Amino acid sequence: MIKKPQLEVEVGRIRMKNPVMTASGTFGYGEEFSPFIDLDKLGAMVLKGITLKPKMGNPPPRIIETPSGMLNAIGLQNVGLEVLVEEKLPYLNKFTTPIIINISGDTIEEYIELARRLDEVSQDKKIAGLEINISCPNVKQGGMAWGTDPQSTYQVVNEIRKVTSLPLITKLSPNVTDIRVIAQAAEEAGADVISLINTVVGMAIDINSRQPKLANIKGGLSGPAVKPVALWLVWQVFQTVNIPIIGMGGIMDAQDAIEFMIAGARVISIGTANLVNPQATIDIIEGIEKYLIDNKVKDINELVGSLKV
Amino acid sequence: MIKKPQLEVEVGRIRMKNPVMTASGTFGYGEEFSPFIDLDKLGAMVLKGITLKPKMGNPPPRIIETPSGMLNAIGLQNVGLEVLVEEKLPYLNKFTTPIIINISGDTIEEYIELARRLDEVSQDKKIAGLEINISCPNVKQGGMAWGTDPQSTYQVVNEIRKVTSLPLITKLSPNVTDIRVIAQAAEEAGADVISLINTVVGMAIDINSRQPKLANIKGGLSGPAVKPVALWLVWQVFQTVNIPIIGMGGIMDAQDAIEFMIAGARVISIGTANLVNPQATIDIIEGIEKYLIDNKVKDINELVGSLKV
Amino acid sequence: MILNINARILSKKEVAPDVFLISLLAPLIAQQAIPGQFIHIKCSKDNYPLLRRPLSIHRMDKDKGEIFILFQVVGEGTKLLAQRAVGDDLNIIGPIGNGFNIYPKSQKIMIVGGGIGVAPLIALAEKSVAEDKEVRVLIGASKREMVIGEELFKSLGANVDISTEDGSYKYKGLVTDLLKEVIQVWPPDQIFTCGPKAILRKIADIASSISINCQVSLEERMGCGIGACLGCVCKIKIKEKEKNNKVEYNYKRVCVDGPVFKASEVIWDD
Amino acid sequence: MILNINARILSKKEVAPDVFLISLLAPLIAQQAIPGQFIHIKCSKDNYPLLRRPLSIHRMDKDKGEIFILFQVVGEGTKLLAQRAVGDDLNIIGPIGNGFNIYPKSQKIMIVGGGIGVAPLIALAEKSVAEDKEVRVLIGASKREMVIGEELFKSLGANVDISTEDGSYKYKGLVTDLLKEVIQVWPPDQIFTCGPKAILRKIADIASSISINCQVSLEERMGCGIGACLGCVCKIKIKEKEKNNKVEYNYKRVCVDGPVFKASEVIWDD
Ligand SMILES: Cc1cc2nc3c(=O)[nH]c(=O)nc-3n(C[C@H](O)[C@H](O)[C@H](O)COP(=O)(O)OP(=O)(O)OC[C@H]3O[C@@H](n4cnc5c(N)ncnc54)[C@H](O)[C@@H]3O)c2cc1C
Ligand SMILES: Cc1cc2nc3c(=O)[nH]c(=O)nc-3n(C[C@H](O)[C@H](O)[C@H](O)COP(=O)(O)OP(=O)(O)OC[C@H]3O[C@@H](n4cnc5c(N)ncnc54)[C@H](O)[C@@H]3O)c2cc1C
Ligand SMILES: Cc1cc2nc3c(=O)[nH]c(=O)nc-3n(C[C@H](O)[C@H](O)[C@H](O)COP(=O)(O)O)c2cc1C
Ligand SMILES: Cc1cc2nc3c(=O)[nH]c(=O)nc-3n(C[C@H](O)[C@H](O)[C@H](O)COP(=O)(O)O)c2cc1C
Ligand code: FES
Ligand code: FES
Repeated sequence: MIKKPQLEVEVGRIRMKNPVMTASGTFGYGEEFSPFIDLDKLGAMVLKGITLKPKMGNPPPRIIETPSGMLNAIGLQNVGLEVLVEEKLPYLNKFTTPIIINISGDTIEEYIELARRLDEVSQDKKIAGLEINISCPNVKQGGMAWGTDPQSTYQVVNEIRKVTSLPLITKLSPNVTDIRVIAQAAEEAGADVISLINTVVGMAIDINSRQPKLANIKGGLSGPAVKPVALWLVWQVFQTVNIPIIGMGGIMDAQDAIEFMIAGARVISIGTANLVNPQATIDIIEGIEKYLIDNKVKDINELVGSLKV
Repeated sequence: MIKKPQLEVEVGRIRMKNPVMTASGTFGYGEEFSPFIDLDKLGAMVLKGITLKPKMGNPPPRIIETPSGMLNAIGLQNVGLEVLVEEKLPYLNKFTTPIIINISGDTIEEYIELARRLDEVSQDKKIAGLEINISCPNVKQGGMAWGTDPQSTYQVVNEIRKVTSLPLITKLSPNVTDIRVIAQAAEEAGADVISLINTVVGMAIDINSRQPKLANIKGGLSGPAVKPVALWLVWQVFQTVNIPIIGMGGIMDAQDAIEFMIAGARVISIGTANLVNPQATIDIIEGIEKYLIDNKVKDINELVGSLKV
Repeated sequence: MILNINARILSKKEVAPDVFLISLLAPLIAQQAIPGQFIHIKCSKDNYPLLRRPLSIHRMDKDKGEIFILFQVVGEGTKLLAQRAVGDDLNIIGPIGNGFNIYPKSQKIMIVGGGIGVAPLIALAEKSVAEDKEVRVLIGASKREMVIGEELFKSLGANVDISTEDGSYKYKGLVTDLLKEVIQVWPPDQIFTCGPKAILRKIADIASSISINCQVSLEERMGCGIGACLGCVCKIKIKEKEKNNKVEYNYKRVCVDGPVFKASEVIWDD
Repeated sequence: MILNINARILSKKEVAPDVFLISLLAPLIAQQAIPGQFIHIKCSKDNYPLLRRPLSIHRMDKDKGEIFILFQVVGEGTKLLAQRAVGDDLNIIGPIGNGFNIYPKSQKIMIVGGGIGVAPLIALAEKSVAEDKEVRVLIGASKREMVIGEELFKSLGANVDISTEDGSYKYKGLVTDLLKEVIQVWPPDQIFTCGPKAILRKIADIASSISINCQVSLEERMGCGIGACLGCVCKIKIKEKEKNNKVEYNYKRVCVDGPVFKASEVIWDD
């Protein structure tokens, strides 16, 4: 009889049954996927990015397909913190899977207030951690601007660190000259985990109307097209920081997921793949398990950063 | 009878029959493509990047296919300046198409020496301009490092400007936080033209051997996958500088080419597409002409930067 | 309950130039589906093209457990779909969306289809007839060959009028002009429509000018198709907030809040 | 002269599990081609997968104007190629490369093929026989079903020996072990080989130990296939520079400087 490999991982005090979680914005509030998968089987769930107040988002078209990828410019449409807490968390709290809240602010005060409130809430609603989104390319103020400069990255993370003891994940943007200095700033400011990549800025043009295809002009590129870039950045950050990494960007199947783990990701996030195949997360968990058995790896953690160079 | 549209363009004193040229490193020294196309039909030819001394390049594998793209880590293998001048230019000088030399150095002195020698040579060998490669991700020293910082960009371009009156094209890297400041630095330093994008840094991993698929570990991503990114950066630079732009990155057909022109490129370069279809340049010239006729555009220059936002 | 299944392709037919009719074995979807709902289709077997494509459920045969799609080849996805072979399995998600709402008290149902927009309207006509409504159908097309569904609607017992833009068949002009004429003599209780946005907008105006309930099926680029990504939104008025003469709106998801909306609630400005 | 043409697929056959033989109408390529050259193939009709795939010219029929490719399905490109239909046009570039060099004075030709590496060796055997050489062929395969070309080589009049790793057919073991035995009794003038790198390397060692000219056909990942991108290089010794006990090398392009190299010049260390 083959002994099942050990799939459990831990990042920043968040224990997961397996290293497969969902990427913010591609998994709604979880509930949308319950017809397709058993949410209890996931390593963790990251919900759609939340802001203090509800946000309308950008005008349509918001999504454009590109070669092996897609551009999105949702613009952080979300129900706002209070509705999240009152209407979405109760449903999710029925599951054992850790819930991670992805937070965005226009100002540093908004980030702080979000973290403070969620820290409070976490007394009776189960919240496993916060993911600080300082890398959204689709909102005018805030978002990506925070994450493209080490000082402001340090400041945001550091201020949030002061108001909550929840595990803090800092989500990095790929749209930078040297991601290592940003990752380092986040680590020094007290982040428990680094997640990357958010989307790569891009655009598409309709040559008949001569207008941008997205109403927002630019959008964020995700999907298989960005995988080589994401993998390189994960490997760069892995060599730089001592805290664990959540890797994502174009992961469509277990092979892709394993590449990220070899490059240094302890956990991987599934984004665009959820839109293509709502069962992607489960398929990937099974695929990883099979790979471990085939390759006689007893513990998934052995894979992390095992790249031979 | 339909009047043929005007296809001629001019960038930095380089006059071209049409706005379609070849991207450095994907078109060899031109001769390799002569079985397939009439080199006299091209807008301009940019040759494989040259260094002062011959360069061996990186060990294989140097090329890996990725979703809708490819990673390359050639490492600037080239015959060196003297062989270029003695053996390659005489053949190319039989054609009317402007020849642009793409130059790379490890040190600023090498860049200067290359430019100085080529300026000299251009007395009897036809050289239409120089493209300064400060964006190659595949060489250890030099290369991309120059192009990710506005000061060093300014310095390289400025020093080269002093030793030659040849039109200077500065080729930018997409691997930066804000490409506008780099473009501005190049313009202020005396560049006549900006070309972009060079490749995006990426990697791929073999999950069986757990080794990088490229011997060089990382490589440069090109092809359709990067098109949305390139288009956005061209549009960004177009809004920033007053000198003309050569746009490239994933252009496979005339539609792609026209997107870049609408975003602000006066000329476009064909890179990876040459590897897939050695007649790509000619197909694209014809496709652009057809589009102009269909859309009743009399002069190609009307298209440039005509994006409606 | 929305399903993610592999449905066998049972038949494929080119019913007009570049317009294909495909039937799929999907008993559980056929059982549940109501007119106006759609399925979200993985056209390729690999990741290229990447995203699914939404197509209306054209008809459903609950007894045989079949559903039909009727679509025009316009790009990469639909091209690949048209190339798929009978006997192949097609990965689909569905049924999705709210569907058309036929009021019990309505007696006269007007159905207006522009181009390939007739696709979901056959199922709707079928249901209307089954509910003993009087059904009138207007089909608008660019030219004669592109008139789709005429015989089908007629076989259901509907009264069918047709307009072609080039006048190559029946009424010459836009289907909206035809509608204006027809409602003079036959004012319906409800209007249902699907087609190009410009047409929907005009029909919405016509319906609003005579205060008839009008339901439109909207199209928007989709990601997930299941309400999770917020990629497919359209502007829908918030009624209570129509103060200060400024129309307030929310972004609603076409995939699960629609695709059918009350014409009077849609903001058409983009 | 290297050509870029659309070649009609004339026939397609699965000759072993996942191994396909396809014939193409390509008169100008058939005319020129020599054994060991290859063609560079656009497997898909769109940009996915993006790059071409290099496949050896397995045989050429100059009279009928046909060329053959013999390939194993290993990934996306070869999978799509195997799915292409007879009658379809395939975009190909060729003939490319230097080909094998049979010395006029050679009398005994040893041909060693590992796995699908036999593909270009049939054409080579054909030519050798036509030039009145004595030809001996060794075929190595993992197991019986994967032995390819046995009948073809025999029909040319070559003496054929076979090894299978699992011993399911003829000699049990590696083809290199078989080679060591055979050259004891039949020392050839030249050895030609194509197959997995590990095998080529061993054969190179064997040939060098008894100072026989050995030519190997190398494989490397390719971009352009026409010598322009420098993507496909391998390490080739620079003879003059073998001083200071340090072997000096250059990177040579497999596509146009090869794919056939003298085994003694190849540096096998990567
Ligand atoms: C709810 C709904 C029901 C539909 N029902 C039908 C139907 O029954 N028959 C039919 O022929 N068409 C229908 N359409 C339109 C159909 O989805 C598009 O024609 C199709 O997605 C085009 O894909 P493509 O790859 O061929 O074209 P491409 O232009 O290559 O597609 C590129 C991208 O744009 C999207 N796209 C292109 N056109 C549209 C469009 N009109 N609406 C939404 N997204 C679009 C594609 O989904 C894809 O993501 C429906 C659309 C929606 C939203
Ligand atoms: C000169 C030459 C001649 C060849 N002749 C034959 C032949 O006659 N029959 C045959 O079955 N195979 C032959 N090969 C190997 C064949 O090219 C590969 O099996 C094929 O490219 C795999 O493509 P894929 O998309 O199916 O696999 P994938 O693994 O999906 O390919 C991914 C990428 O790797 C490249 N690649 C994968 N394997 C190889 C390889 N062994 N060599 C070079 N590139 C590779 C592909 O070209 C592609 O760019 C030859 C290779 C070369 C260089
Ligand atoms: C439709 C969509 C919405 C997204 N919304 C968010 C968001 O709200 N917050 C966030 O941090 N990232 C968001 N992202 C980025 C993803 O979480 C992820 O970082 C990115 O898409 C790369 O992964 P992928 O290629 O697997 O999709 C969004 C991505 C997509 C495609
Ligand atoms: C094989 C290969 C070699 C390249 N060599 C060079 C080079 O020597 N100098 C340079 O400036 N850019 C080089 N590039 C970058 C291209 O010129 C171009 O900027 C990039 O590939 C993006 O365009 P594309 O997507 O059309 O290929 C190379 C690209 C490829 C694919
Ligand atoms: S398509 Fe994702 S919410 Fe509608
Ligand atoms: S494949 Fe481009 S040089 Fe050989």
